[in-house]
Amino acid sequence: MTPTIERGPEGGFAVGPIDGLLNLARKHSLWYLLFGTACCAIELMQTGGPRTDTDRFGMVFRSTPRQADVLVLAGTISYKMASRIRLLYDQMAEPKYVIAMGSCANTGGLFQESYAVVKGGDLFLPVDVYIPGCPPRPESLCEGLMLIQQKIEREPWLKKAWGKYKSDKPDPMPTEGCEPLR
Amino acid sequence: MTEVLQSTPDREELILNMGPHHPSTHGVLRFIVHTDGEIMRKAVPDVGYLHRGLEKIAELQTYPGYMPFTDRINYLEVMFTNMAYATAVEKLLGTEVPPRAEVLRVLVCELNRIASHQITLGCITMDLGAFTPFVHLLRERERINDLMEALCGNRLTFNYMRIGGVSQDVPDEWLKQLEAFLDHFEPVIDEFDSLISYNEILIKRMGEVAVICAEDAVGFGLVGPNLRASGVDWDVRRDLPYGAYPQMDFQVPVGMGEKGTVGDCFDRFIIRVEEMRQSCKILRQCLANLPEGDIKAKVPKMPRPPKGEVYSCVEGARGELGVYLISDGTPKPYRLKWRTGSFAGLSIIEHISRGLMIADLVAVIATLDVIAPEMDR
Amino acid sequence: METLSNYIADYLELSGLAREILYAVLIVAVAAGVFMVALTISGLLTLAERRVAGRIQSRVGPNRVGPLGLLQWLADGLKLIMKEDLVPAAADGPLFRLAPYLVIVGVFAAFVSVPFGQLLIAADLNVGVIYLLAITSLVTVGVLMSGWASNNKWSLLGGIRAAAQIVSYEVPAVLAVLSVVLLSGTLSMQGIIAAQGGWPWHWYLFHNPFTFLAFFLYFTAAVAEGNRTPFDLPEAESELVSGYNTEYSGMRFAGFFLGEFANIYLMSAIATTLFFGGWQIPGVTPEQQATSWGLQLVGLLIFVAKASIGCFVVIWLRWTFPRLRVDQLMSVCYRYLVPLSLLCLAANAVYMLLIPAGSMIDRIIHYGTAAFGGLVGLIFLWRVFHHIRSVGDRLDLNVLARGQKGRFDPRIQARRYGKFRKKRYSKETG
Amino acid sequence: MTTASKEICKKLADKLGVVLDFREEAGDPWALIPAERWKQACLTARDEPELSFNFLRSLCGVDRPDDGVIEVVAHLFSYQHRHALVIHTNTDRSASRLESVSSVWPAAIWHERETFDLFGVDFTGNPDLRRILLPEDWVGHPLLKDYEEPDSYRGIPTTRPGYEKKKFGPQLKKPAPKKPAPKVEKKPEGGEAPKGTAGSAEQK
Repeated sequence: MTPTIERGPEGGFAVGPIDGLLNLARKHSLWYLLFGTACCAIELMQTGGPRTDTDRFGMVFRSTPRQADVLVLAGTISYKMASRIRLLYDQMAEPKYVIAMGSCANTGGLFQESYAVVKGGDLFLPVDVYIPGCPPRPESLCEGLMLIQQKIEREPWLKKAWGKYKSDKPDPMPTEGCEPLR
Repeated sequence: MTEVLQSTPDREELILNMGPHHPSTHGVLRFIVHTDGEIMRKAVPDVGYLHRGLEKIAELQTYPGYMPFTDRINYLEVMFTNMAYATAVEKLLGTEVPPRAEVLRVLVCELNRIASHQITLGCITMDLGAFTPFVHLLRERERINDLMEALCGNRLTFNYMRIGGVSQDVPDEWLKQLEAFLDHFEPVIDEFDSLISYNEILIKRMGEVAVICAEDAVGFGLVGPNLRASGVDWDVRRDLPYGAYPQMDFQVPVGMGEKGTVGDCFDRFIIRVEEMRQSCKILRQCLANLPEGDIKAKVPKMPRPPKGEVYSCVEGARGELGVYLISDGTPKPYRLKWRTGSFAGLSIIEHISRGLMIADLVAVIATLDVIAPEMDR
Repeated sequence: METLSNYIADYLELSGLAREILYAVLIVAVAAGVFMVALTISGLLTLAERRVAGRIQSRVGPNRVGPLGLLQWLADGLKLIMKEDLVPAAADGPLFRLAPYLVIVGVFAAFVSVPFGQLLIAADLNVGVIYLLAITSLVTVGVLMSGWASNNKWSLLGGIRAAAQIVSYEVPAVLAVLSVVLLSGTLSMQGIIAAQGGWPWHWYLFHNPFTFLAFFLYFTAAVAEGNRTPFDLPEAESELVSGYNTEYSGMRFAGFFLGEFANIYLMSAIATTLFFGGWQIPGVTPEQQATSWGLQLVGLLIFVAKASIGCFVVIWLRWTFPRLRVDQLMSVCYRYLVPLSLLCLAANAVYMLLIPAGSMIDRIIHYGTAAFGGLVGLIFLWRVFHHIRSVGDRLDLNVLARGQKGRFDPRIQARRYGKFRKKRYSKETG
Repeated sequence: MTTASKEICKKLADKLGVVLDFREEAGDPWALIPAERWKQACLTARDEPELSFNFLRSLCGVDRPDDGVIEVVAHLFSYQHRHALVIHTNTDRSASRLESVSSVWPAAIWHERETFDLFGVDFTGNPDLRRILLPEDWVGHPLLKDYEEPDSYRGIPTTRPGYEKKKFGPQLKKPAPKKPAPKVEKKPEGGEAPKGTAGSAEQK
């Protein structure tokens, strides 16, 4: 595995190789948050389980958002839960990524007619990767995580870090997020 | 920091917010824990973080059209929710289910029960700090997932049953695979026992902890393994037989207070281990006498049950799983209500939590086997 | 160190000031060296933990970064450095920032007097044992501080649990160590090793039944001090989210993480020194070893191997046992470990008083204990291999779908694990 | 089943001293209890040795806008006698109020809370009557047939952009008597963690 050397407008000669090395490290250490809301949570567990062992790629779960890099929106999100998820996201340290796992987190899925379900995680979070399926197989989730890895590989990290931390996705709730919780 | 201490009305009481994102709350479930140091004054559950309005959705769907939604009532015991709903509609319609379909239903239900208990037992051990048994059970669960996937094309939300029968017939090859799985899995239960069930620390953590007496269990409407752990010998499969269960021969494990008092956490734990064995037994019987014939009764495409109401229950992995269905003669249900084990199971926590420690609360939640979608629907 | 400095200074014919500067530079260099060694060891241990856990759980574990995943810890470290440096708004800033350093300093400074080899020790202090016990207590302060400063109730609970636990378990650990100190008559780590021999029956572990017991007391207490399962209450994942380090992210979290793993190695190293004869090579006297570079290297390898086995056992325990409850934890300490360790200390003193060293009775007890310990070890190993054989290698590779059987035989397994089922069924019928 | 239910009903009616409206349609038969005798009927059903319904299977509401009532339905079961009973009662739709049976079966506390949450039935005497499934600041009771979904909740749109919004509820046959806007009572000790418990990770 050789570091990807990018000579893009952001990278340039000096930062390119270092960026490549740093990104190589970052992409192999994606820690995801141990958090699932519904059906997909079971598949999330199975993904960490023996057959689709995500630990091979250096992906382990952490139980606190402070130490997690990836937030996997696993399952249906109700309005009551949405503000909490937003809070979890805000508590994560940059750089952070969001995977919408399953139809419910993508668009609300089966629950279009429901009065209590958020119609898609991207209505309140900047989502990086969408995984279809109801629920997606562990292999799909693995692929989703690998897409995040590919995304990390392409990031001009040093330049961005010197500036400020910001996801390249527009944040649907750019202000303080949801209303403060009681 | 002082702010935290001052925030509590009673200066000797610490109010902890546990969840909805907490590693031991299994999905989205929240407790407001009033503690005095490590010892709890009370724990007040706060549910609804996965409320999806499935009962309202039922009023907008036709009878067969609601079947996929029943999968999401409880993603760990999909077959049971399917079956509860299907039997409710069949009762209203007065449909006779063919015998092969009945046995197939029992077969997939018991397989699903094993899968569900695997997650439960794994979560119990994980919450008590032992991570490995959980992963071992996940590994075994993958095999059931394989079988289910071969049968109905999905690993988790099977949508296998139909009103009047089941959707797919099983090939012989699948039955052989199931037998191979049973040969494999029955020793694994023993292995699980020797690995963790009788581990001294686990017994110390669960024996004599959070004892629920039979009276409380009945009063709070606990069902299934939780009720049986309290010493009430009641199983819907045996006592209000439905489907093909009258033909089956199985034992109903009841809490014996093996390592403490009847109704403690250990009883709730070990009963589930026993139930997996009994499920294997039922599965073998299903394999031995699977009748030939149709798998689906003749049911109109758009059934219009007569005006009336019905309550139908099955014994799910978390106990009595009931559907209360009101029909007004149209193709859509007028009202549908799910009666689930977790909802009742959780309501007892506030009652029994006083005097437990925070670590015990984790054991209680895990052994009561509450699961968010079933409570919130 | 001073001799080395003097030697170089004499060789270069340096003046007074230059000597002092050289000495300071050497000290910094050695400190940096010790730090790097400790860092590498703890990094590799994180990897080892994940690999071992993977195998225990029929998984593979990290294997993508570098050969066999050997560079995984570097990737994790680099990533953690690059994470945003978060300090919660409500946290007590200075304390919050300071806490991880105390943990790191407390653990890593202890590596100064770990005798990796006969000559390979940064500082052979004449109070080595006391120094080790004292400096590692900084960890308690760090952990408690982190729990307090995070302004999070879970962290606070974790910090308080940690403080109570570490302080309590310090008592049996110290008493168990004192038994050895009593026997060897020195507090220096090298001195304790030199008082033992290369062969197992020369180790303090098998010196008499009470040291044998003392080792287990020390090891249990050390596992508890290192916050490892079954005593990992301060960071009990399912109870306290992540315990005292809940609010920590990025590099500060890495500090706690590395500190924890360095602590594992440290306690294994101390156990090796005190009970397992350290770097002593069987059949080679320390005088012979001092003359040869090759033997020094062998000694180093022996020490590292012994300590690694200890680390493996700790990791093994972690992935096997459930966790104790707080009150049970305390009762284990004060009801059993403390009285037993006091007994050990007293019995060792009486032993030294009554039985003259080198006498026939002394030797009989030596060899008897060694034989007994060896037997226990063999039975244990036999049981372990028995279980491994009966379960087989069960990496889940979708065996069922391929229509193959796994390598294990269900019949053998049923025979071996059937006793629980039999017990239960007999109870039901009877 | 039917005859058994009828006999049980008769026994219950005898004890209560009222004539119960017993209905048999397709499926399970049920008995209609006058709302003012609701708690008494439940107590009798539990305590009478011949009935001894010790298990409250479920308690739920059914909205009947055409009749202007919200029905409350309880499913009872007895482990001793292995018999079941379904009892209904009607409450006025515009001001639905019913005596709580939480002192009869503790399980009823949560079932009543759920019915209050989804239907707005006010159970007097329930020790902990507040919303259970929906957030505290939710407006309306969604399982009522005339519930209408708002356009957004806390800044999150309730329809996905580009999708057509689906209206709720089956068409009402005739305009139902409008239920007054519910007033969610804020309990001072709502069990909510007070402010300033800030920490992290939802562990706040």
